[in-house]
Amino acid sequence: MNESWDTAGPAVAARGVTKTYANGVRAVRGVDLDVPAGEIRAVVGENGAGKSTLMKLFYGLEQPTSGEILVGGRPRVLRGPASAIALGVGMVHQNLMLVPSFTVAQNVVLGVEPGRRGLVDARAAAEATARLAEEAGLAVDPLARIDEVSVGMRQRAEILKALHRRARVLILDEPTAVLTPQETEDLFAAVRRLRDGGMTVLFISHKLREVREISDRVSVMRAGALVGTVDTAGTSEHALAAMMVGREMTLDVARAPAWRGATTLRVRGLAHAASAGQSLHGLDFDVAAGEIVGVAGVEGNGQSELAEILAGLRRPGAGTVHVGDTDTTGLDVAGHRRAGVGYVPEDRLYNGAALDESIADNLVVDRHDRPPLARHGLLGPSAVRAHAERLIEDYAIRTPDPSVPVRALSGGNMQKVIVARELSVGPDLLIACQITRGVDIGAMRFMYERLVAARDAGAAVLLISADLTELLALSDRLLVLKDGGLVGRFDDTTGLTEKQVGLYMLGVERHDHARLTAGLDGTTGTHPTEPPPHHEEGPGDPGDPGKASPA
Amino acid sequence: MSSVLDVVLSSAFLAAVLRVATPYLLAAIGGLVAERAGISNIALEGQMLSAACTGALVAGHSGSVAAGALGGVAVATLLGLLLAALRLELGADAIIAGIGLNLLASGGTAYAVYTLLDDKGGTSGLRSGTLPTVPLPGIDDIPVVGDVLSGQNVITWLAFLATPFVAWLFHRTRFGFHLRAVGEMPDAAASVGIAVRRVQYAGLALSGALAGLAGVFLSMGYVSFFVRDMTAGRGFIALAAVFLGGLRPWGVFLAALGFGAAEALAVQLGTLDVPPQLVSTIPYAMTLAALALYAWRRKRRGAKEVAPVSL
Amino acid sequence: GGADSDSGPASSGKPRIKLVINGGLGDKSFFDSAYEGLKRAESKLGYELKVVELGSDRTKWEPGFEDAAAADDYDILAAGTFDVTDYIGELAPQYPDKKFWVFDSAVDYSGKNGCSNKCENVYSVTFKQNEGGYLAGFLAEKLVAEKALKGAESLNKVGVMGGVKIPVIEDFVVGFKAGFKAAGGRNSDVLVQYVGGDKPFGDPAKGKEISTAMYGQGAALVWPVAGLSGLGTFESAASAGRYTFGVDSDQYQTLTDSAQKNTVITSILKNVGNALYKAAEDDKKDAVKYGAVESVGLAEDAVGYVDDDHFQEVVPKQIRTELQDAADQVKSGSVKVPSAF
Amino acid sequence: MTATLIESEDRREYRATRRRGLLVDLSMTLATVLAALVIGFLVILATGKDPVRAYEALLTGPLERSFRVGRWLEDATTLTLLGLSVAIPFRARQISLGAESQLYAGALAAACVAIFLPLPPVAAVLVPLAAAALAGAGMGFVPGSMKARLGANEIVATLMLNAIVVRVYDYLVNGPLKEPGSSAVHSERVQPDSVLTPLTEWLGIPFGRANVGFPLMLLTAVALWLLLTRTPLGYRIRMTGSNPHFAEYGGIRVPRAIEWSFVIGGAVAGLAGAHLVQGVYGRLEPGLSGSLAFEGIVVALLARNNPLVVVVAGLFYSYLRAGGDIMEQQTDVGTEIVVVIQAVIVLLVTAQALPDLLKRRLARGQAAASRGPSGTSRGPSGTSQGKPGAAHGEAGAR
Ligand SMILES: Nc1ncnc2c1ncn2[C@@H]1O[C@H](COP(=O)(O)OP(=O)(O)OP(=O)(O)O)[C@@H](O)[C@H]1O
Ligand SMILES: Nc1ncnc2c1ncn2[C@@H]1O[C@H](COP(=O)(O)OP(=O)(O)OP(=O)(O)O)[C@@H](O)[C@H]1O
Ligand SMILES: [Mg+2]
Ligand SMILES: [Mg+2]
Repeated sequence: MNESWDTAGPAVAARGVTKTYANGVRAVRGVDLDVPAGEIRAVVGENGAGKSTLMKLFYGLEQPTSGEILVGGRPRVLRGPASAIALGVGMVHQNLMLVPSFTVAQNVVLGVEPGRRGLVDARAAAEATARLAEEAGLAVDPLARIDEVSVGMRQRAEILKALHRRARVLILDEPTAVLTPQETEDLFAAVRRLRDGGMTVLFISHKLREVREISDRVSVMRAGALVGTVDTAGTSEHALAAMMVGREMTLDVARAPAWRGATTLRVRGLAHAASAGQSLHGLDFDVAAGEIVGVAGVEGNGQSELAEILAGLRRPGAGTVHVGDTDTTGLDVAGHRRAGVGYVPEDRLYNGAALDESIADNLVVDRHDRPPLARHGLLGPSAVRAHAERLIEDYAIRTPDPSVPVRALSGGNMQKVIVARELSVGPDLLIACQITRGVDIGAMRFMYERLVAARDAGAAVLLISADLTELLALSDRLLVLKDGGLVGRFDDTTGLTEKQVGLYMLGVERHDHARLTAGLDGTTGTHPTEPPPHHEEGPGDPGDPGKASPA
Repeated sequence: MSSVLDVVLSSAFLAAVLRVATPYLLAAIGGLVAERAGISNIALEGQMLSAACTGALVAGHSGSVAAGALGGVAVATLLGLLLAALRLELGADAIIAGIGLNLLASGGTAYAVYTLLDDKGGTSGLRSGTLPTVPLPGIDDIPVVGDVLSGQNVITWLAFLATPFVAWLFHRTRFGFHLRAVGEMPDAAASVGIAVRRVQYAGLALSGALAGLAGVFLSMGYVSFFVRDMTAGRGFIALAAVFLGGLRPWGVFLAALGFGAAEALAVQLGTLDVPPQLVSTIPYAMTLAALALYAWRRKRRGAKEVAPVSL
Repeated sequence: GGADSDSGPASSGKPRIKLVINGGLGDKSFFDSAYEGLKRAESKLGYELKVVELGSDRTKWEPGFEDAAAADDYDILAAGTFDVTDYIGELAPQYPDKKFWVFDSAVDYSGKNGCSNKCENVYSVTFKQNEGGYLAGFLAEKLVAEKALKGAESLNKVGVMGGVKIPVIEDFVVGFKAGFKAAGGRNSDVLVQYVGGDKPFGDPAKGKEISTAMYGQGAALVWPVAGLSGLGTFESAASAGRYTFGVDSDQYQTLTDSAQKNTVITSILKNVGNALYKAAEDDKKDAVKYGAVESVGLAEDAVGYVDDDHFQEVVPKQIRTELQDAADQVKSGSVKVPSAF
Repeated sequence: MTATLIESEDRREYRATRRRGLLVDLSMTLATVLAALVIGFLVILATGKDPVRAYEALLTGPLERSFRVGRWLEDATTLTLLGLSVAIPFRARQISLGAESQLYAGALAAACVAIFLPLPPVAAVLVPLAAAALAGAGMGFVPGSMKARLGANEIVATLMLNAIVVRVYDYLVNGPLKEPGSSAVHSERVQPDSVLTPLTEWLGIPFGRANVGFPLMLLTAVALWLLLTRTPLGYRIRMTGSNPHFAEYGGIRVPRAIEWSFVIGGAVAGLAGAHLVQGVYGRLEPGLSGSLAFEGIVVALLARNNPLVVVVAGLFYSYLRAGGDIMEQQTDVGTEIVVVIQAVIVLLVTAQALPDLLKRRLARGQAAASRGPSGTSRGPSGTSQGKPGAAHGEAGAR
């Protein structure tokens, strides 16, 4: 299919490419980019820098307003994805492009189905998928429905889609944003294998560490323009970050030691039977005011279910949950919110925002029926607008007007809207899930600062993240979830390494029951009077028997 | 009570069910195809009506029943394409466009008949004939089965074949595969190079064609002439069947057949000494009850599925 | 729509009739018959005719009548069915120089509902369709009792298929039952069913299904009183090898398919057209009784049955004479046919 | 510093684009209506009739006499109420097609009270209205709670309820509620005190059946607009329609919001029924509302479910209905063609792509202009007259 490649030229290239969207947004400005065959090229930049747009130009989803796209060494006019696919370009989109009710195999072959005379040979599709998966080292279940498999498998299915079309250029738009560290590792291994087989890979990520790990060279974009391209080996995360934002920027957030107040969240014997997903059994833990408790775990081990129960979106099957003085066990979402629960959901597109409604409206969903917004049963539009203007200012949300629909915001700004809403009520308990997923380094830093500020203002924060680095950087204490139960508890995170936590996440090690419930009232093996053990143990010896309370 | 049972088990009743269900089946399956392609076809009624009218007019003037049927189906197909074009090219709301097309069909058919035949009522003055029935040699001697199956109109047979055909199309063919992808996730389909619009056009054409067959059955199978607005709301009942059937071919089949059976039953019970308006609510009341019951059971089952896991 | 403008009296000087139809032409019975009668008046008596169709959407009727009455393009405004009586009752006093004809129903001359001028300029004509129904029922029972229907000798039931259960249709049915009983039949042998639904008078497919069901229940003959839905009955009768009566107009003449034609034994006429033609004739002689209602039936020849070659061929002589006798009794008033009104 | 500069430029541009968008929307809507009328003109011409006279009747007819104006207002009242009644559930993204059943239920309730229950003067008007709203609300509650609580498809439920209620209504009007001793099929008249005062009486101009229902309808529209934009419930309905998962996450009880949207819609449709009974017919008649329920859906969708715009769309559509009838009466263009022309207008007016296309062209012309060398300071306002030729060329190139 892609016989017309000129092997001497670059695999893909842009020459003076500019793209202006119909609404006047100029997303890409005069970009010149050359990517030789067999290279893994990272493209980094802040949210909205134009990375995805540039990739869409290579994939034919958008057409340049001016300039030229080269694929396989020759200038091409890509009228649509079909022509890009024919030239050997494959793309894994930032927002996965899969048909939920189709199986993995069906999604992989969609558009180029095996079979004769207009028929689809389902068996051949499954076999081809399995074979490709085998070859590329991407584990998938060809016969599982997409809406029933993990995000990681969906991601792998997307890559298989490209491979099935014999792509020679593979564009990966933030493929790791939703992957667990292990899945990321596997993905990288597969990508390297593909590169060694001659594939050209364009890789976009906001995680500079990953960029350093996987890429051969890095191109940096800022405000639609290409700032420069550097050899990965000769650069550092700091240098990249500086290139992206035009100034020095790190993710290290100054964080004073936690000042723990009274217990805000009290979870006892929490169990939940999930019809799909992970069930929870027998969770006991506390989160105190003024601390950030991280929840680590391989994705899909019950974190989402836990968060949804604590937010009132699911009902626990057994056990009790108290927030402050309120027993929230049987309450609905509104009851939870009244009890002082804030919640940043993991999927901002699914339930974090109403995309077609204005920013202002999105900022009041939990308080639209209370003063100062609503008085005497009337919701004041000027109050809503003023409220939005204040939060837009406070949280540096980049938008021309509060009446802009959220859909028109960049990912980072969308996330800021949600965080602004959840933090601005001054929650007693904040459940923060994957708050930096898909946001750029500037926004990431911003979120970190806000979270710490909320903690210092007295909020109990339960931080759920797939990013261990983030957890270790922010958490005062850390819990580890595995198979819907707690397997680890670290009351001091200083000096704790990702590797150590990883052992618990994978189930190699686990704390005993006594250790997990130490200092919790109302659980077995506890002296209610004894203060929870702090600072006494080295994180390296989690099983230290001296720390466990006597039975 | 036993007399009702006698009625329900009689071969005449079963044959009537097949007959009455035919237009519902075809139009509902047509509606299903459009719905799965991502464009609601509210214009089923208008497509049926235009096909019924065209069929009778063409057959009457050409003397060929086949030409009439083809003409009818062709016009309905065009209306399907027109709906797609309004939606895809002009960005019209599918529901308004559908209602607009229904209006257009109602006015247009009346005008056509009036201009061509100088008759405001219909084409009963024109001899257009009916499509052939299918005798089943051998089977028609079998007591009940023969009476039910033999001598049904050829379109009734097509109606019953339409469901397996569409099920096959959806799940076995490349076109059906693309159609479902386009309806469910147009972006995903576009991103793998599927010509989304082309697929939707084709889907709507097929939808129109099926509705057209339903219309042709009315004027060239059920009876042998066209009467102004003779679809009498059948397109909307078919639409209800599309959703009642949960957007699945066999679900829609059962729903449409159910409507046919309920209406046939209401006809059979019509001579009872009950106000006729109340008797005629039977099919709809049954549907409503079935809808509630089905939803309730699904909900309860959903709850039950969760429960045992906790044990 | 008609071709004339809102201009004053016609230049031709011919009297102008405006037929306002709260429905549409093409019903093959009621309105078509009225139209036909006035059309005849136009060509034979020198009237000018204009037709306004208001359609079946009731929200458009009152404004339609108001507009029709306000336009100065008519001398006589004709309209039918009970639905229009209120409108005419309101409008007639407003336009005292105009004449109004109401057919198949009557305005309230007592002045309780509109008619503030006692409707002095309104002529109403109603039809004794129950007398037509009586003859149909009488004939039907005789035919089955005498086993005169070929291929249906063993059957003793008959059916009536109405459009909807409204008084005018009920009048036919009540008359039919009375006639059937008078001829010696049992009430339980008369099946009555209604088309109903969205288009009671325009759903021939459903009409056919209902007739088929009636034939299936052992009806030797089904009489459709349901406008275009009735066309389904003839198809059903043809394929079942059974019989029908026509209604309103001579349906033996209007049907084109010979198999269907031959199922029609006779047609029970309710000749709206004739009545209007007669009114037109009378109006030329100033003989129309304005300010009053006239009820016409068998005696006035506004209701009757078709006695043609086909009828004489199918129906035995003796039954024909009995039917004629029954008709004479009704005409003379010695038999009072019950009515639904 | 550049960031703030770009930001303020963005803000200006955003406002300008929005203003321009509104203007384009408005002018394009007018343009599509014109285009539709032109096509209608050609249709009439093609059928060999005189299109000028026909259009005179269509466009000026409804205003020619005060009675016709009354007919227009009265029709618009019912139609707009029906449009409003579906616009509310539509906002919660519930495809309710149940206006018909709700209208009939409302009409029955209003009639039963207004005919049989003796009441003092003012109450005699208000109680039937309230009864109608209540009955309509109840009729909306059935499919609403079936959808919200059980997940039963609302399209099926409302279509079935329509079929049932219309038949039951038919039975009642032909049977128990039929005026005794009358040969006509209708109920008795409502008591004189229950009649919605005709505008004729107020203004002294013969306005036919138009009555205080018209100003009441306007009030209803404003009330519903306030409800949607200025009340917590309206907010909940909007968010539920926009993203139910988000609404649930935010603490909104989604099933309840859905139910309310049906109940409110039902109440408004019930009022439409009361308007027909107490204002238009003065009694129950068979086939009360004609095809208005369906046309209400068209009106709501044309207005994008914005209550205030529904009024405009309702007035427009009713004008068309009235004009169409007059065209059929006064000229030799038949009803069939009138229906065809109405269909063409409906089809074209809903074509959204035309305004969007124009907006896109304007934006592109804009982008091209601001890219020019003088660039930064002038901003958007200088370029709004655009360069249609250039924009055209670009569009053609795509
Ligand atoms: N899909 C869209 N349609 C219309 N306008 C959009 C769209 N996406 C973004 N915009 C607008 O384009 C402008 C630039 O957004 P951009 O994503 O570049 O901001 P940013 O500062 O990079 O955000 P982030 O906080 O993610 O870094 C914003 O004003 C935004 O409102
Ligand atoms: N379809 C669109 N219409 C209008 N503007 C768009 C569209 N898609 C993107 N934009 C805008 O173009 C700019 C670049 O967007 P793009 O998606 O390329 O950013 P990105 O670098 O991929 O950001 P992120 O890191 O958040 O994914 C942003 O301002 C964005 O808002
Ligand atoms: Mg961004
Ligand atoms: Mg991106």
